[in-house]
Amino acid sequence: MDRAERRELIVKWIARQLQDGQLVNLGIGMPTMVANHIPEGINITLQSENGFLGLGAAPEAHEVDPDVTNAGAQPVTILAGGACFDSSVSFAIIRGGRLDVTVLGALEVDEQGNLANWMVPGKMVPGMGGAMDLTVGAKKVIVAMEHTTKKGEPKILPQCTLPLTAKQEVDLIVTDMGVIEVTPQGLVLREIAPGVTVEEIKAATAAALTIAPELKEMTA
Amino acid sequence: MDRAERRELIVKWIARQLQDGQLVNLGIGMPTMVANHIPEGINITLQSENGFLGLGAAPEAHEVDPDVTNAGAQPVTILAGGACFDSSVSFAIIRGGRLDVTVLGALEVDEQGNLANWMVPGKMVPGMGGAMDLTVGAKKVIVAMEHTTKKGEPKILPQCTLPLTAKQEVDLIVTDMGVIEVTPQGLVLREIAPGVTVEEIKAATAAALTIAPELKEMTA
Amino acid sequence: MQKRVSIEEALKHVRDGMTIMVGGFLGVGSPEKLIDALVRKGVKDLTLICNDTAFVDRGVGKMVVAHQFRKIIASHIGTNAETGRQMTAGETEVELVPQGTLAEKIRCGGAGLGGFYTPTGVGTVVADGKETREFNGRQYLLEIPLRADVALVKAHKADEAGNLIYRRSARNFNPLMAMAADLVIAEVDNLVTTGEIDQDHVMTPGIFVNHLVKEDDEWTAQNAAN
Amino acid sequence: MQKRVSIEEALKHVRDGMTIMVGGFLGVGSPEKLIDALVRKGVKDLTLICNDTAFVDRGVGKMVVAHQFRKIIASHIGTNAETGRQMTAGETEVELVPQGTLAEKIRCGGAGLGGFYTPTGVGTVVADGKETREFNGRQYLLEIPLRADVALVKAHKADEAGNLIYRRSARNFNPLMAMAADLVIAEVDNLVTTGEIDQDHVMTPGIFVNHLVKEDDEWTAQNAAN
Repeated sequence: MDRAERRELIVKWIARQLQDGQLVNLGIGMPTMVANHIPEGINITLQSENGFLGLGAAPEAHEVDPDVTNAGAQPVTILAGGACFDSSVSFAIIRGGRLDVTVLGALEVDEQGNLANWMVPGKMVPGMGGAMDLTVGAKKVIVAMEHTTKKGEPKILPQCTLPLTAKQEVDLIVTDMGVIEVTPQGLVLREIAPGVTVEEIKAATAAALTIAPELKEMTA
Repeated sequence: MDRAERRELIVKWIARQLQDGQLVNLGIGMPTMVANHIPEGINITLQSENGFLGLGAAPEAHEVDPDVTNAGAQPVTILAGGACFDSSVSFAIIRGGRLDVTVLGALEVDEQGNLANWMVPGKMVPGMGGAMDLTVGAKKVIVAMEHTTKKGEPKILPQCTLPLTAKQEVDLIVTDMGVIEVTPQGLVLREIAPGVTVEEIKAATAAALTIAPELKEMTA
Repeated sequence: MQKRVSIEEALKHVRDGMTIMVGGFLGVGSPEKLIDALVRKGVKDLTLICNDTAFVDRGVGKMVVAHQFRKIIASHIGTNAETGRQMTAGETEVELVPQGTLAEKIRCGGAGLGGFYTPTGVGTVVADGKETREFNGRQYLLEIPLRADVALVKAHKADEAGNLIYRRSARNFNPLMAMAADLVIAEVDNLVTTGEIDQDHVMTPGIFVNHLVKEDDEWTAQNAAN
Repeated sequence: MQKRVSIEEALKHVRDGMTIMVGGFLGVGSPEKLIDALVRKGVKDLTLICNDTAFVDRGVGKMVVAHQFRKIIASHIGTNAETGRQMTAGETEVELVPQGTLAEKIRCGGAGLGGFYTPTGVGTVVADGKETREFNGRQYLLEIPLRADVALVKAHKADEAGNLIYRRSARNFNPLMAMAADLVIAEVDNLVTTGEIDQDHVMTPGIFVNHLVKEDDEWTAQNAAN
């Protein structure tokens, strides 16, 4: 698989987990692509934390409305039945228990479900944006990322080394090598990507991985 | 003066204190009548704490709108340029420092500017409604009341005996006998009603009263 | 997901002992049809969170008369003599909360916050048993959030997705309560197709609303037949 | 009271060393004309409260490039490389605040509250130096309010009384900031006569807005002549 295919595996897999009627927030980057793969018959509502519900697809070039963008400043649309509000209401929704799922990228994630995705001291300090609120507020936190760094170093660690985004909030880690659940007993490998061996994923993971007895193949 | 005239003296005097551009909240009962006497050329905005700005006069019978009432459930109107909002915004306005003046009735008020106007234990417990927020939030708190109880007992005391609405928030006490300012040195009689002597107002007041050197006659 | 249901269907979720929030200010903006149906249903031992208890023949006041509350949390009960009588007689527990604090406690519950500090009530009986704390030389009370099992709200207009619009002073506590309950039932005057409400005009997003109720003889008859 | 004034007249109130809030999310809903005028005016040593620092050529990012801030309080600075450079070089102090916490701190300042407890940031560097407290078995951080000397907001429509309406995702922080500053200047796209905006559609009541600015050649020329 090339990089595009590996990313597609991740986002398609996540898209299939979403259930009818759920309220979902997708982070910038790869998580945004989840929206393109929601199965037929499943109606989810997407929130854009910059202030609306009912996030729709990108508009045609001639229909771009400068007042309608996602949280990454890209032109989008707002569906019929959507609603706009200010930022305090947007985060009241996020923290208030109504958000079923958030999908975010990660720099590091660890055995306790800790997440680091907002800064690398001395190198890159973009800020946390809404990520800390989303991670704490959503009922289910799914990390979508490539399994290792570009240099091939593990991103799934016994303990995060970077400043945390949130403590013990991650529920599921979905990568191009497999699907890992965060449990009180540590990380459990539930599904493995086609062509990847258990030894390979263990080698690419710094944290301890328990292999689920019913290990499945991860399909897009 | 009969009772109606005495009450009119109070509300007309208060109406003349209001300044152009001020935001004002008038309590239920006598304070509401202040709105009928705002001088020509003075534009104030009235807030209704049940959720709007731009409180207008009572409508004609055939124009009553059941969704437009004041905080006492009486039919009113909302002026052009007014705005409606929910109760949290209404009290954000009240506590947030934007309310210039509130005018409220009182059961008791004392030398420290303490106010009691929401319950008489064992007798009457209507509840505080918005009075505690209004008293704490407004820049200027004016008490509008008859000087004594119906039995002729003083309502201006060295110390309130009833449960307080707010501590040390009253700025001015306007009664049918005079105008009393609450100062760090205690109560100062600034104006005296026509036909009332200093001895009479002192006798009707349980708290100590300092007489302003430039004591004026209180005019409607 | 059809959000519109009959009143009876919607009120299945309200059971003895629950905590309910009911919108309205002295009855203005209260869901009168839902209240009447709850009186008929006879559900009891409820805890009520409402700005006030309205009047004996209006708003939640009708449920007070029917003795349906074990406890009432409100800012004002003076317009309903029956509430005061039940309180004095020890039949119903009444907790009085300043109106702005009540609104903020409900908002706090909806917003997933743990509590807030307000200057309202400092030095009064409202402060009894609460932490008083100074910030920048001013005293504040710690107040904690309120949530309910069910919120009953009244809207002027809704679309089929549950987006709500309130009108004039009938808005009051309704949008706050719609965000602070596990289940939200909205009684609406007008119901339109999804898409007919401009997204900027929505006051309560549809995701908060579980059931829409609009009494309408034709619709009720048709659905009763199913 | 004429609220509409020229940009220059409105910006007289913005002086060196002040704290300003500026609406917008990555520039969407930012008052670009006010920002351009502040760059021209050259006011400096400001503290900025804004969701983000947008882009080098858009929104408050232009003021970052012009070195007008002593301190920046924001949730995100990653889209403007100059902000990061100034932070790393020690030229500008940057305080990063989670977006929901930032919104709530501004609301708290506008609502006259003393502070609030949020679960966001517990166990992270955001918690450093802050009280952590448990309510119902969950940890929360104490966060305190933010206010500003001046708020610069952008509205889609205003009436002459200063009532504002925002549009789509351009609403974001604007209504919160309009309630949390001592002076509020609104840049508006459309200005209508008082009464033309339905009272239920107002998003920021006119009492919060001190000055309205709408660049319009005819009006500017006429008023410059006076």
